Amino acid sequence: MFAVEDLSAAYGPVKALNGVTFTASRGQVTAVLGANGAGKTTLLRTVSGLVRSTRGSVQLDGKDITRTATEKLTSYGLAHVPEGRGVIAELTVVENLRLGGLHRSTGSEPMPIERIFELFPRLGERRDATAHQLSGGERQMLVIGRALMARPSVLLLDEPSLGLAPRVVAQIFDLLRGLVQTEELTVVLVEQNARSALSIADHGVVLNLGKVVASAPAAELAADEQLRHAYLGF
Amino acid sequence: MRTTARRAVQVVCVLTTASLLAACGAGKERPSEEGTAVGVTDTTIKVGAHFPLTGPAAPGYSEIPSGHQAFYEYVNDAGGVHGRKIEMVVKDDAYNPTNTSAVTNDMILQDEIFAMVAGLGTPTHRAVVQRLNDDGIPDLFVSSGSLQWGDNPETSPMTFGWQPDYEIEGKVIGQYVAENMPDAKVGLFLQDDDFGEDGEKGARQFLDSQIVDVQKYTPGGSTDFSPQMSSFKSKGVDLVIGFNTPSYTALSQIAAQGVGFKSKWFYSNVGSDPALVGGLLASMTKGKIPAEQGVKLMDGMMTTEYIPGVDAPDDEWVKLWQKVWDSYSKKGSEKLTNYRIYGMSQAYTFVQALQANGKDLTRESIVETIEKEGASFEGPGLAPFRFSEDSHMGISGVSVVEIKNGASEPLTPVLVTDIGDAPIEEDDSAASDAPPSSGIPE
Amino acid sequence: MQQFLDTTLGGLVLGAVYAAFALALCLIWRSTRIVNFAQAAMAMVTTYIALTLINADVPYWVAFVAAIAAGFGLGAVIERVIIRPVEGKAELNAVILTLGLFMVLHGLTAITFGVQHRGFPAPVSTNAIAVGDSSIGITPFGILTIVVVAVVMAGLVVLFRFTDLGLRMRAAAFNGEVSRLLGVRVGRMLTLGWALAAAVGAVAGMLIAGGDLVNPAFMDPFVIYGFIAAVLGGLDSPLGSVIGGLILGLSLSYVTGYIGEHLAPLVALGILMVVLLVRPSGLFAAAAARRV
Amino acid sequence: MERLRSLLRPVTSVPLARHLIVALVALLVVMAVIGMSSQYLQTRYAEMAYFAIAAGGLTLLTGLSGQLSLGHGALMAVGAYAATLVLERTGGESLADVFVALLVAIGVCAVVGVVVGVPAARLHGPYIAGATLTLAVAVPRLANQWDVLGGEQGLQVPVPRASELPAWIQDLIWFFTAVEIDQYSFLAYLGWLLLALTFVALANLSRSRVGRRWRAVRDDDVSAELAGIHLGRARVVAFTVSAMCAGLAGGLMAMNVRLTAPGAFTITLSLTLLAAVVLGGLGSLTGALIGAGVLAFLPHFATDLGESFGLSATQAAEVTPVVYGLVLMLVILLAPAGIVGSLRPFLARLSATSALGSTKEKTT
Repeated sequence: MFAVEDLSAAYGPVKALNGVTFTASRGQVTAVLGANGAGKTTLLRTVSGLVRSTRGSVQLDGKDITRTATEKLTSYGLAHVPEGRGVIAELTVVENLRLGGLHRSTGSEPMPIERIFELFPRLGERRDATAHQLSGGERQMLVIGRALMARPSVLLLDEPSLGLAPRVVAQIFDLLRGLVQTEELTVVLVEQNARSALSIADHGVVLNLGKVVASAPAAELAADEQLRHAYLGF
Repeated sequence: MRTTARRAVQVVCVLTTASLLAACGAGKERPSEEGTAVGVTDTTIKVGAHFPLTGPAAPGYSEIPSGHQAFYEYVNDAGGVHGRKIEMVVKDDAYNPTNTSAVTNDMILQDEIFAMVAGLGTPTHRAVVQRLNDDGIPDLFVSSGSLQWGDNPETSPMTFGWQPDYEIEGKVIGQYVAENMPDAKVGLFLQDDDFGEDGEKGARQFLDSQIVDVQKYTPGGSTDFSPQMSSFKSKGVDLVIGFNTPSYTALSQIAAQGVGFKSKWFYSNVGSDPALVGGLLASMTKGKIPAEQGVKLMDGMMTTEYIPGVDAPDDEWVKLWQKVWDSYSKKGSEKLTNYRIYGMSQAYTFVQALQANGKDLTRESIVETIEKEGASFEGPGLAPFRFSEDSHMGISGVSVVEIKNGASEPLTPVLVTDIGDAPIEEDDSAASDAPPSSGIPE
Repeated sequence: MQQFLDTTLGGLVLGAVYAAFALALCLIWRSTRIVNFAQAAMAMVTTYIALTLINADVPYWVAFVAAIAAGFGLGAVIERVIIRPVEGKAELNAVILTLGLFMVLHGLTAITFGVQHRGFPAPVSTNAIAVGDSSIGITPFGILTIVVVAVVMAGLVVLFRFTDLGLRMRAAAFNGEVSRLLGVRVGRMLTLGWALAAAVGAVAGMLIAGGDLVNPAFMDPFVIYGFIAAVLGGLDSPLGSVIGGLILGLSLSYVTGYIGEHLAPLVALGILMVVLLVRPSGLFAAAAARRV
Repeated sequence: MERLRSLLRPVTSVPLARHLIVALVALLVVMAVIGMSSQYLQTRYAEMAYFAIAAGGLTLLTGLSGQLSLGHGALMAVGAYAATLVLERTGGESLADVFVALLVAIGVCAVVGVVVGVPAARLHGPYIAGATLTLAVAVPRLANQWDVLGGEQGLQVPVPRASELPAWIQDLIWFFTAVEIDQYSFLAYLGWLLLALTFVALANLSRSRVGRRWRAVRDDDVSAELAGIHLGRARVVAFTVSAMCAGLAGGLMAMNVRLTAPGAFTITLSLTLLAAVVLGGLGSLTGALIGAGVLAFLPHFATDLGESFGLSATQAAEVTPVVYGLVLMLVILLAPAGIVGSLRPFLARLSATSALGSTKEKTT
């Protein structure tokens, strides 16, 4: 179980997060939705310690990881896939994946790279290409695959659909859905593309100006027309 | 307006602070030019000199001032010259002419020296000759053999040379080589300034047709002379004549070995001290060869000599220097070297000039004294000085020697000559001068 | 012909040293996007440490290792204490900072060890190798120089290509934030990068000093020549640095041998400007064009 | 007082007039100070003047247009050689010879400034640093290439004898300072006069449209380009102006040192100039003046200090570069705005609380 409680953060005088609370359950996809600037990315960055929290806590399976150094989070089983397809462009596909497996959650077995290539056959075909040669969709596969190499229990995904063709988005979301079941993952999916996100999510959290304005099962949110118009843009 | 005012205040503050700071550290009133000579009191004479205490020319040369200072202390303890004690200011110029200009400025304006004595180096001293002569400051016994100190007393009336100039040294070397090694293919290794130029001028009088290659170096520049030695090698040079400072003797030897260039070597007196060069060579070669073995690397090299050195411990002059050094060296552990002997020999000449000048000492009188009496000064030099109203050139001759086991063995008697096409003649007369028993010139 | 051969061999040895030095600059550039103008002074300091040991009768190779260790420590300390605050800040700051460091190290060495020229021994002969009656313009020490640089180069290739540590270091250099998210201790990797670079610089210093005179300014030409060699190779590429070093070494050796030593810096400047203006990403850069 | 101010306002509101007033006042003070100083101090003041001119040009370049130059030592060398060659040919006896020589030095450096500035405008950060550093090493070596430049031992510089100056100048100086002008004071007066003129010109330039463009380029080159500023041209002009200052400084340096030789123009000279402008605060002319003062007077104190700590003379001489290096490092680490920049808020607070603060002028 992954829980965020009363989490707040600020950039200088500007409050970016203001008392955000939600929980994400194991084996489920929790979508964090909201307009541009609502604080979605800041939420993930604060959880990872890239942005310092001013208040509140983050718990992973009952352990407080609020002030844990960013570098140590992978050993707790937390994987953060950053926005903008954070591949390391100068490294090859295999090197990116190897890097992902270097710092695993404590006590876990190394993940064979071949397992990732089974999940993403496309990556297997391009294993020796440097990452900057990959297409957008391939990069997204690579960062997810790289995160999986650390055998995480919680996967934080930041805007995986950004800039991808709808067909590719659907493909990636399908894969994600499958992974949640086979790997017993807790997924926190930050998305601006609310419609696609809700289509695979179990639960949804809507942020506006750094505050939670709604938290409900995905189907419920998708059905709330007013909410959709006000915050989700569809 | 307020900005203007503030700006003005800022600027004025900066200036005032600067001048105040400067005043407390360096503030001395300008010297009174009238009456007694600057730098001379009834009990003291203050002289100054620039030496390369650091930089590529420092090995060896930096020891010269300690020779001066030891001899002056010896003289001072015996009551000084006409009741005046000699004080010497030594400033480092790192063999960089621009620094020479700066430190000379300091010595003239801040230390207020009476005279420059033994300022070292051709390119360095050249930078301040004009200045010293313009200001009427005696510039005595320059530690360099360039012609310019003495060949034109009209433009530089205050400047005097001391050691044999490079042109006569080049002539003697040239004649020796032409007579004894007429088939040698000669390469010249020259410092790229008047030092190398004067030496080349002398050598070419006899060797013009034998010289097949000329290579130059810049002091303070690269220390790798492989390209120069490669050039000698490819041109078939089998005798190198070097007008260079001691470090460059060592570096040229290393580079020659590095490119497999084998040759006879003939270094000008300036760059040939076996003890120093041998020590440098030993420290640069494989492992830890003791300095004595480094000295062996110098065996068979030829050079010239114009004052007795440490390899002649029985010479009366060297005995005197040893006695002075043993009692007056600042650090007892340091040995007497040829460079210290050089310094003491120069100091001897300066004391001689002061003695001859008499009690009434002015900047003009010392110059006059040396012009009138300098040619008859008896000292350690193997040949007499050429000082007169028409020439301020120093010692007039050298002998050619070969280095064996760190000592020099004469190959010729003392050969005396002058610049231009003056003939080269044997003259051992000055070589038999002996020091007075007090060790202080009368 | 003989002279050409000798000059070429001399150029290769010189180039090997430039290559080692450029490699050090490249390592630092890769890890922190800083050109370390103090690299030469750092190498000079470690060489003096080795000289002090050698003069105290410590065997040459022990002193050699000590110089490398000293370089490693010096690099790490400098990164941690001095460079860390300007990482990722305006480029000008790092440039000025490393230039200041250059002057400080220079002066402190001069004060501590003195400014006089001192002979520095070579571990093997510096006499030309004889072939029959004649000899060729390379010495055992020259060959040793080339071998040592090749070993260092190979070691770095192995480290970066085939080890996890090397992978971490590269990742940290290319993208610090992503690397942190993947569990890489980026700060440590940057420190390690500087330490390794300074160790490589220390090796270069020992190779330059061998069989020569040293003084606190003896590495000064490398401030510019090392930089030019690294830029020739593209700053980012270790292999490029080595090739850049060799090209520069050969060029300067020919210039010195056939025209005159004083023109060497001018030719170097010409090479640098041509590369920067015509092929800004260096002769061998694989990555996209860089902004110069 | 208030009336006086309002009377003066038409004058002081014009930047040029304002700068001229400051310069004139400062110059009078300086003349008095120089006149009362010993010959030794006069040589220090002369040195401070040419360092300040070079530092002024450099601070303008780095502070206003954001380009770094470690090659100003080389540009000073160009100016020094140009001036020396002219003085050698004209004999350098008269005041006119001196000014011709300095004008030629400035002109030659302007040309060199363009030649260097054009490629430099395309470089940034470490690349321009490395390239200009190479320039600093390479240019002085040209002296070894052409015999006319005198090789390693350099060229002697003839300078006018004070007694050959026009009578009215001798009278004027005597009238102001009650001391006869001599060689040393002449060079100090000349240096400070030219320094005042240079700073007025630079201050004016930086307040002008040209200066605003440079700042725009420094702060954000992309926006500046979008706003229609020709980036390359702005940078080249800045570099050229800066080079002209270095040329003038080099010419003055030649006359003061009385020798122009490559050994004077070391990497250390270029780094020293950088230290001066960084210490004073990039972009600040007052800062450049302070930095130049440090350059002219610090070596003496640092060496004395070193000797009082038991260092030998040669070791003590190394204290100065250590101080310069520390200055560079500490300023970057602790006070990136330099002395003047760091004091500015303090000064502003002082003046805000002062009762005189009736008009508030915008200082940029």
